[in-house]
Amino acid sequence: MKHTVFILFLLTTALLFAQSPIFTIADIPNDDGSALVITWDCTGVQGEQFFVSLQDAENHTLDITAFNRESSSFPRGSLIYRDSLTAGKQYHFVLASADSALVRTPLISKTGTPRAQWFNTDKISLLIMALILAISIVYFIYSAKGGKNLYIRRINGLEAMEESVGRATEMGRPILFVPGINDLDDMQTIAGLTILGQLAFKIAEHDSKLLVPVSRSMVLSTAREIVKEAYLKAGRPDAYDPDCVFYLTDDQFGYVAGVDGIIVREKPAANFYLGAFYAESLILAETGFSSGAIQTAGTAMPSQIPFFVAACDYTLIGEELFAASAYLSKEPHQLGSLKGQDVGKAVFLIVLIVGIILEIFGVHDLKNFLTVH
Amino acid sequence: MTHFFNVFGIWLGAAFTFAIFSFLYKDNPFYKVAEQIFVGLSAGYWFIYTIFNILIPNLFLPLSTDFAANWIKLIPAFLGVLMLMRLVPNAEWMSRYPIALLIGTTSGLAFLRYLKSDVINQITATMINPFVGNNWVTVVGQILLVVGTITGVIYFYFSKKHEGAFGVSAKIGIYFLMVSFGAAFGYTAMARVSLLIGRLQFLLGDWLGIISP
Amino acid sequence: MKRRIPLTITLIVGLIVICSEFIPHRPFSQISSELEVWFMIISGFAILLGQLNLIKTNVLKIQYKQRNWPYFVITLASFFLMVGTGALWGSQQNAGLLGHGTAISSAIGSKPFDYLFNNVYQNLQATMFSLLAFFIASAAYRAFIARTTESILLLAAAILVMLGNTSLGTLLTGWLPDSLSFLHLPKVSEFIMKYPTTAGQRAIMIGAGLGIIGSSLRIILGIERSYLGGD
Amino acid sequence: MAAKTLDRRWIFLFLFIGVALPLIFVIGLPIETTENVRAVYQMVEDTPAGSTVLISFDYDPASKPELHPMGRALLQHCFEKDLKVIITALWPMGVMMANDILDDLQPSYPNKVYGQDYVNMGFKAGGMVTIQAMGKHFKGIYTTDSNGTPVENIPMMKHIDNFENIAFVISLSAGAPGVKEWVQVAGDTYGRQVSSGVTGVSVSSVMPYVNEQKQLTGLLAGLKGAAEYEYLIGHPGTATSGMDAQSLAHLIIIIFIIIGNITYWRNKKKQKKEV
Repeated sequence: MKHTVFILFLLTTALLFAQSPIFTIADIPNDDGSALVITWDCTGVQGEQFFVSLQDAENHTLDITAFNRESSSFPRGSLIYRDSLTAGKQYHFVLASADSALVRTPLISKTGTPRAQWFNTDKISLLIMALILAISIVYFIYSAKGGKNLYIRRINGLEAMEESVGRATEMGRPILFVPGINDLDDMQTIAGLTILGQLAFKIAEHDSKLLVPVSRSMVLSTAREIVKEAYLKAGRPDAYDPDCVFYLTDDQFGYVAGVDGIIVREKPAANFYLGAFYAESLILAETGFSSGAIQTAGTAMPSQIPFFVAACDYTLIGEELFAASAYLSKEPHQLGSLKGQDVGKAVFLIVLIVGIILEIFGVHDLKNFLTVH
Repeated sequence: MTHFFNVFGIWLGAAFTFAIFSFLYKDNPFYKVAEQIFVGLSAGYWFIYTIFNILIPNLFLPLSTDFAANWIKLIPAFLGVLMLMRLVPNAEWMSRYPIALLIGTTSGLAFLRYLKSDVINQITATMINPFVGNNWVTVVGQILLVVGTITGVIYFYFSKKHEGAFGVSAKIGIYFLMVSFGAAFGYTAMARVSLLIGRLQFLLGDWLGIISP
Repeated sequence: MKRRIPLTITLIVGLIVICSEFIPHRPFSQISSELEVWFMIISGFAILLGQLNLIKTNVLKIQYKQRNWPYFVITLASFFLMVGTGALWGSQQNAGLLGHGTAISSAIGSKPFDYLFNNVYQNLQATMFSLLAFFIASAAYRAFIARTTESILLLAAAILVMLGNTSLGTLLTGWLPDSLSFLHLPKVSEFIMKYPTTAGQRAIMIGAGLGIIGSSLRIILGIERSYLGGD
Repeated sequence: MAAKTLDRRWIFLFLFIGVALPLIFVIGLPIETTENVRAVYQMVEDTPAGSTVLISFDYDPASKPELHPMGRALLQHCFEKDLKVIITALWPMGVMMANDILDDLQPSYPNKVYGQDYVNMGFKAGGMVTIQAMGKHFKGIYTTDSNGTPVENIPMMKHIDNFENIAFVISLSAGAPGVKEWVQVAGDTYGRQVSSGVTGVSVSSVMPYVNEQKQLTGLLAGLKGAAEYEYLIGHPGTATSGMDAQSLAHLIIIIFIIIGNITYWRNKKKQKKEV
């Protein structure tokens, strides 16, 4: 008798638990409201197979997932559902079990509404860092424009620019400028072209010949305009030859083959490689060396700097490429921006050192806060 | 027939391989011909590639199959045509609109992408406790990593004279840069020699059949 | 007018892209992905512009019988050969104006465009690339001279890594006992790559990253406008 | 300068011979594995059988000597561990590279069925943008495989919606777009485990991603990485045989560096004496 009561008790509790699986629908935070996360826990629930389905207003159901006792998502599991959901609309979901004959019994139903958020809170550290940088750069640009004098340290290789131009003029040989092989949408190309403007100005003054082979059409037209403007500024618009800037091909090595040909045939006295470079860096620099040119290179591509360092006379390393045009032009907006970047660097260094000290003491909050996904 | 063209293709490849290698001795007509063929073929390749892989699937197909849903793609198409205005002497300025759009998009992307991956993530990756490690080699390495990163960044400081303690840090920074350049150079030697190995495997294997590829 | 509108476009587009990083809500999420497709289409046209420029400059060179002009005839001929085969019979799974050219491709084993690509273009490209093996050797010979502390560090790191990356390192130091295993050349090379090199690369990445961030910010705000050229 | 007196064409000649000879007469020098390669190997080993993984072929024939043996070894390893492989390419020629390896491996793995155990989804332009789109809705960007078969008809693609259904991503990368884009989007944005095989040249710029944050899980670096992986899975291939030539070429370069230094210092002494 005692036994029967106990067994009955067990059965009822099992049934009670069996009838209450856990089923939740939640919005995914920090998204555009196109997804919901569905989680379930069917521990102790009876049934051969389980279905999660979406139910519309006419009670039609659409199965989203099915699992059984062999599935990895049994008894607990979750999935992100994102098939053309509309933000703000309410959706009904049903968790059902099925017996061996696949007759379904709805266990529980829930509703969920995907919502779009106006701010992605995961990215707050990114926003803070972006603001610090943007504000310091803009602040120093305006203070430089307002007449504040900003110091900039010497950058090796830039003094030699004037000398190279002079040497080319004396020897009666041209000057080669290669703006890299990336398009205008790479900031390095733009930095290279800004320097080209200042170089072309000096060349126009000295009346030497400039050669600019390019591998992108947008770079072609921009380089042409920049060189033209430099000749105009130098008061030598008549000496400007639009064909000194010319297109070879978009192809990396096709372009290199072409530039190599120019180097060995025209024998430029000075070569400038300023922009974004890949594997071609060394082919250009070595061919240029064998033709006896003074070579100045600059790129922010970490993988190519070593080859320029090894094969060229002067190399602008990484950020120096961006600093170079500020150094040469002394234009307030460029100097100001450089100063702003330096402030950013100082802030980041302090944050880094604080972070390392915190890590040493086992506090991981700063690191976790800054980690952006 | 197919066999003939197979063999012919390999001979063509070998001939052009030698034409380019001849440049190592000195510039010569064989290299010049190979160079011009290379420039011409590659420009042609990118022309066909652009049409088949960029313009047809992204522009012409969407417009021709479902115009109502994709009419907005007429705007980039129009901007693309403005781009070609570069070729017309007095209408060159029109290409500034598409260029502005391209530059605006990449500037926005670059601003965030570099801040995230090349600045913040590199900083958090350096936030380590250098004194924790399995052995002393790791600890020494981690100290070098932290010191090298900090002094290296100091080297790139432009608005202050490199003198005093600051100058010493910048000097240590440039030492780290030099080690990294040397190591990268040494590593790349391996990559470049691999390319030569690949070429010789073609010449010795596919062409001469001395080694089995 | 010729500059203000482009500058405004850059500003608006740049801000939208930045905002869409932080604002997942519509319309930002949609606008930025649409912009990415536009980007692809416009850059497609830019590539075509490059080819048209190539034809133009080469035709001019031939017309004015510039030095070496017969070589430029070869350039144009190979350009039109590649474009012609690609346009007529297509490439890989893309059909050309004359369809897939099954007859001609069964004769030569592949489509004429792909045949040229595989046998000529690819070999030229790979050989051009392999010239680097020779140049890296001569650059190393010339540049790696122990003159200053900097050049000694450069030289030492390069040689240690070169030794460690091949079987040579294993041969030279493989016999060392386990207690000295940190002196195994492959381990030394891994150590150099993992710590000091990573430090140097990180410093460059952080610096260059800031340079790029500064430039893009100036461009978005219309302060840097050299890319638009003159007036 | 003294170092310049030697005609560099001698270096070229020695190097050429030094690479060619060991290819013809194989020496068989030993190979030692490194931590980063073992990390990639372990990642594949630890992935449960039946999981779906993604390998992206982001290179073209120019980088074939280094990345091809990696692709081959990784596919062999995945097949042996019964992983389902989705192949993609951010470079147009990547599709061909993958097919080349698959055709080669087919006879050794006759029970692997296309569409069930592996699939080649082909090339998509756009780099980072494409990966971003994959993370949102995989089938939205890949409507067909590289043969034009609609994705609905490919059995192994049924349950693939986004990166959540993929165990790890490996990019065989020769530059941009490549490993950097995968790390930034699939790794940093979608939190997927990303690993990579890269050419020797990009090692130093990719290495910072192998960090505490595990932006990259291990790294196969250049031909040596490929040879080590071939060794770990026990299938020696072209990377292993190339390593002999590699070693000899390095030795030649080092000898020339030593010659360069000796001549430099000797001339310097001479100059001092003359002064």
